[in-house]
Amino acid sequence: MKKILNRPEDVVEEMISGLVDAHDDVVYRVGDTRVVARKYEGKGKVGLISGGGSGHEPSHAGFVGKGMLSAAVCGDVFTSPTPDQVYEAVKAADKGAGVFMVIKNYTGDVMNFEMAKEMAESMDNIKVETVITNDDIAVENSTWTEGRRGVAGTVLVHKILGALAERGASLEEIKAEAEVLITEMATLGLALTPAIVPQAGKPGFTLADDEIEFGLGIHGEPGYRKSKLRPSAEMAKEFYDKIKPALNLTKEDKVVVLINGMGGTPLMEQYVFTHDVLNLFKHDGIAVAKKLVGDYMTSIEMQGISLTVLRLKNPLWLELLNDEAKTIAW
Amino acid sequence: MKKILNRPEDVVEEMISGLVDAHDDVVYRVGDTRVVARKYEGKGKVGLISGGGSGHEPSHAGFVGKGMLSAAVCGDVFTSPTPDQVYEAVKAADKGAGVFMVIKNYTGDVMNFEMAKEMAESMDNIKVETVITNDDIAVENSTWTEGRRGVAGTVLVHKILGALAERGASLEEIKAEAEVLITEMATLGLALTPAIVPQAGKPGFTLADDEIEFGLGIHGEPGYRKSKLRPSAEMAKEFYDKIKPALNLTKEDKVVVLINGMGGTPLMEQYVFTHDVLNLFKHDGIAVAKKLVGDYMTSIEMQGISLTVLRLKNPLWLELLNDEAKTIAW
Amino acid sequence: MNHGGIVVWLKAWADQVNAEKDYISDLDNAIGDGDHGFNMSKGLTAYLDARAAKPAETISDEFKMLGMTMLSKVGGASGPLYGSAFLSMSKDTAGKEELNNGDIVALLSNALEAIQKRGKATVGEKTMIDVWHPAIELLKNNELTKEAIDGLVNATIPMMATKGRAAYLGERSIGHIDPGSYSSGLMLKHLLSVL
Amino acid sequence: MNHGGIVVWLKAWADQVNAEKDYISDLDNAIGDGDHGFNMSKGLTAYLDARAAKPAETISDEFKMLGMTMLSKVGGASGPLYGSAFLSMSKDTAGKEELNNGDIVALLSNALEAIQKRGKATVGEKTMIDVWHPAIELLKNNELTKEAIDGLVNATIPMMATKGRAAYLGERSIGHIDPGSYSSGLMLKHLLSVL
Ligand SMILES: Nc1ncnc2c1ncn2[C@@H]1O[C@H](COP(=O)(O)OP(=O)(O)O)[C@@H](O)[C@H]1O
Ligand SMILES: Nc1ncnc2c1ncn2[C@@H]1O[C@H](COP(=O)(O)OP(=O)(O)O)[C@@H](O)[C@H]1O
Ligand SMILES: [Mg+2]
Ligand SMILES: [Mg+2]
Ligand SMILES: [Mg+2]
Ligand SMILES: [Mg+2]
Repeated sequence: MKKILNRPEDVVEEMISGLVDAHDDVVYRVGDTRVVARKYEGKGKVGLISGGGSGHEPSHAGFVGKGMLSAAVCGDVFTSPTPDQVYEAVKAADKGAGVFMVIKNYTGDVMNFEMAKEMAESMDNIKVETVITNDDIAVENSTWTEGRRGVAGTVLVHKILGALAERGASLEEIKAEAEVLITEMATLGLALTPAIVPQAGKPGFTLADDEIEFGLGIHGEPGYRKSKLRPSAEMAKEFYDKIKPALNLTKEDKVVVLINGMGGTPLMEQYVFTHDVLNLFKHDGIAVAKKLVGDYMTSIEMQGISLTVLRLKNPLWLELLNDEAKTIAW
Repeated sequence: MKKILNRPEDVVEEMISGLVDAHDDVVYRVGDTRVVARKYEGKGKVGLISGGGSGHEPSHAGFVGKGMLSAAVCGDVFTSPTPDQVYEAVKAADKGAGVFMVIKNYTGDVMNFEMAKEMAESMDNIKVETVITNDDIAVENSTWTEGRRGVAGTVLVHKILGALAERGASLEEIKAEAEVLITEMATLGLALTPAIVPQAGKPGFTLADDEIEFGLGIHGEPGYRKSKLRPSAEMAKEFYDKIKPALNLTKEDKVVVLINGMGGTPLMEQYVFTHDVLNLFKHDGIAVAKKLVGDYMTSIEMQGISLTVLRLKNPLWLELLNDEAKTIAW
Repeated sequence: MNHGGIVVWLKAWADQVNAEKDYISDLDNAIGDGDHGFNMSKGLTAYLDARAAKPAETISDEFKMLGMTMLSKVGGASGPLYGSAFLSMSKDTAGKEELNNGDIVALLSNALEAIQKRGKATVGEKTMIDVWHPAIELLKNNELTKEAIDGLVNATIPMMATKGRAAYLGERSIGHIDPGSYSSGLMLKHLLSVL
Repeated sequence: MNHGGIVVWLKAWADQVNAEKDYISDLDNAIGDGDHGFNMSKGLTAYLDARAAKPAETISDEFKMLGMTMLSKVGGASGPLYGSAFLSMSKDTAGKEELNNGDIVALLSNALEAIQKRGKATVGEKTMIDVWHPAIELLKNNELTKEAIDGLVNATIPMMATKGRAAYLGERSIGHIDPGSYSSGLMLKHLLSVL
């Protein structure tokens, strides 16, 4: 393991310190918790919180700020945060209109966030609603009762719901919008190299020098297929051909495309892939109303990329995506 | 070589396409050149251009836009662009008040940009001024007559001079500010892993599993010392202890700190390093007025990091850094 | 069994998880994210530290200390599951100084219910429940042995996961021990030792 | 030498650079950024393509085509340097159909001056100038041989670079052939073949 760090067990603590100190105009740390909250108060507005294991930077703390998340909870690397930490985030985020939780669909995240919800409701009378994102279509299968994983599309959910909250929507309105939103997006990712959890010190899986994994999750969970490395255009086509039917995309649709680097992927490769992806939409005459390229939801130093498509069922979503946000990384 | 790309010889073309298509609200491509220019016109204002070899993304095209660069020229990977391309950028950037070139101190860049300057001056009567950035103190030595290399600090020069141009400064005013600015900054970088130029297909140098290179340039040029991998705090201290005397920093100074990932460095590690760097300033009581963390001037997929310090000799620089910019990556 | 017995049980379990944490994480590597050993070790070490700093006075407090520690230090899936289990045991033992075998069976049954309420998994989904559920049945009939527990843990090998992170592997989850079942197996074996 | 001889010279040089592009890049890897072979090959291949598409009519046009191609296709340090050199040769040969040895010496001297004007390096800084300069002196005295050229190229090995990218290595630049000197050596050897 070759990393810039001190003791592996301190990595999350030190990372939070570095982030909060570097961006003290936007965020602060709640007491001695692992909760990063925004300085902008948003009085009377619904608070939006998210979080999960660390290692997905800039998610989630990088998206805390006016117009996006009110607070983010940073678990240990790739380990969902504990209920007491999430509970602290709920309390920090509540400005009188309740708190909305964006949870990625992982057993641990769901359980820990739900326990925190129960705590906040019973102990503090804070109204809490949730949405569970599940945009990763790699593992969809009706017999797998966990459903799909929540991955990069979650960032779009943060932005859209964050802007909605900032515009003054109620908890119920946000909940209603969220439930539609998550059905209109699909993501697929691939990895060229694994991620190394600092405390583990070795990669969670291995890939041969010419091998990639299609459909990989953001914690190194296996995907749907190993394959030889193929040209960018072919990999883009493989994803496009799965996402298009999954969202029933037609010429009438407008979409948002998010091309997401997994942490170790140079922008050079991300833009080559972007070029290939946009060509496919152009070819089919599907309008891409907004494109985002960069590291949004990473897997530490993994080299890989994911493609998220959001069908703009509601034109308001595009407006909300374009609303101003004052965060570290949006 | 494991990369997301099609034919290695097409990588720059496709990358530019991807970038321009993804961000067509901010930039456009000048004809069939490799010049990325901003859509914002800035009529009557000095045009600021920069560029160099590709592989440093988001530099330089990512910093094109209102309040920063007017245009960027993308050479082949790690190869400075040709004079005719730079000349196209000058023409695109000239809006009546002349063009200012920010050149990183490499023989090739200096020669090609200067030839373009001569072309624009003689053929189009465009007034052109230049500054040659040389912030990398790793290779300073009076007998090495090339002087120092221009590295990540160049991005601060882009931002400060871009904001100055946007505020309406003349070519001469920008030149005068630029010449002071470049003397007030210092950068040191280190690498854990090498970069791979797509067309070369193999790394330009190798490092053992536990080895790092201190003082490395942004093209994989060797630095001042190989060493065993050390804790982040010690590496931060090594850089700090060289930069502080180089800039004669004292308690009276205010500085800007730029912590720059080299392309393959996860944000997790960048923030751990940030934590260590900021502790050193805190310890010495030197005020850090602004901190930037992220991938600004990369070396393709290199894992590594650099530290740039700008001494705020002129308080205006901080204002200019904080002026609004509408670019892809600032 | 009195408070002292409970402490012996839980400490022995903690020690063994600490000793085997790499192995347990490797089990999780095969079908999950490779952290189950570290997660459990972090929680159980924190429990040992907490009780070293200030020992619990009663059986109920002992379980509460462990449950709260698992809940607040572990995270992931196993934190809230084990946390809920031991908090349930704490509730069940309020005021008790001595537990007989019937008490233990009831205790475990309620803890299992708490796990299922939280995790919504049932038997056959390749989770810790596949050890807890049949083990409790065997214990009821006085048939629970260490070999039987090993058998239950190994019986998760041919299962396909439909709950937890391993479910994302689908058929690729077949052929591996479920790590949570393994850590639960260790717990039950050390319980047997003190019964 | 007439236009035909010039073409034989330049094409032979281009072919050999193409054949040795990996080796030349490896030389640059040791003390630069590993692209000199690719850079030169890219420029010279573009020149071959350009002249295949539309041959130049005169010696001066031949040099101009090569010079402009190097300038507009190569980039880096070598592009403007070789570009300036051949554009200087184009200027010097305007209207000429035949070059004698004295012409060639004058031509090369002026080209060297153009390189120095652009790159501001002098003898002893471990650049292509360390081949160009002494080679021209030898040619003046009719003493230039292929062995002599190899000698000049190898003489860059013990030098410490103070210009170009290799200068950033300081003392670590000692012990390696300068890649630009090597490509210039190839050019001069093929010139010798047609003289
Ligand atoms: N829904 C569930 N019900 C019961 N046990 C579960 C459930 N989901 C996961 N588990 C157990 O948790 C174990 C994994 O725990 P751990 O690795 O610590 O958490 P994570 O999966 O969040 O990394 C699995 O081996 C399984 O036995
Ligand atoms: N200032 C200079 N004057 C003369 N030749 C130079 C100068 N700088 C570099 N060179 C030559 O250019 C060669 C490197 O060319 P190349 O690798 O193509 O460019 P770059 O260094 O930009 O990658 C060196 O080996 C050296 O011979
Ligand atoms: Mg986990
Ligand atoms: Mg080069
Ligand atoms: Mg796990
Ligand atoms: Mg070179």
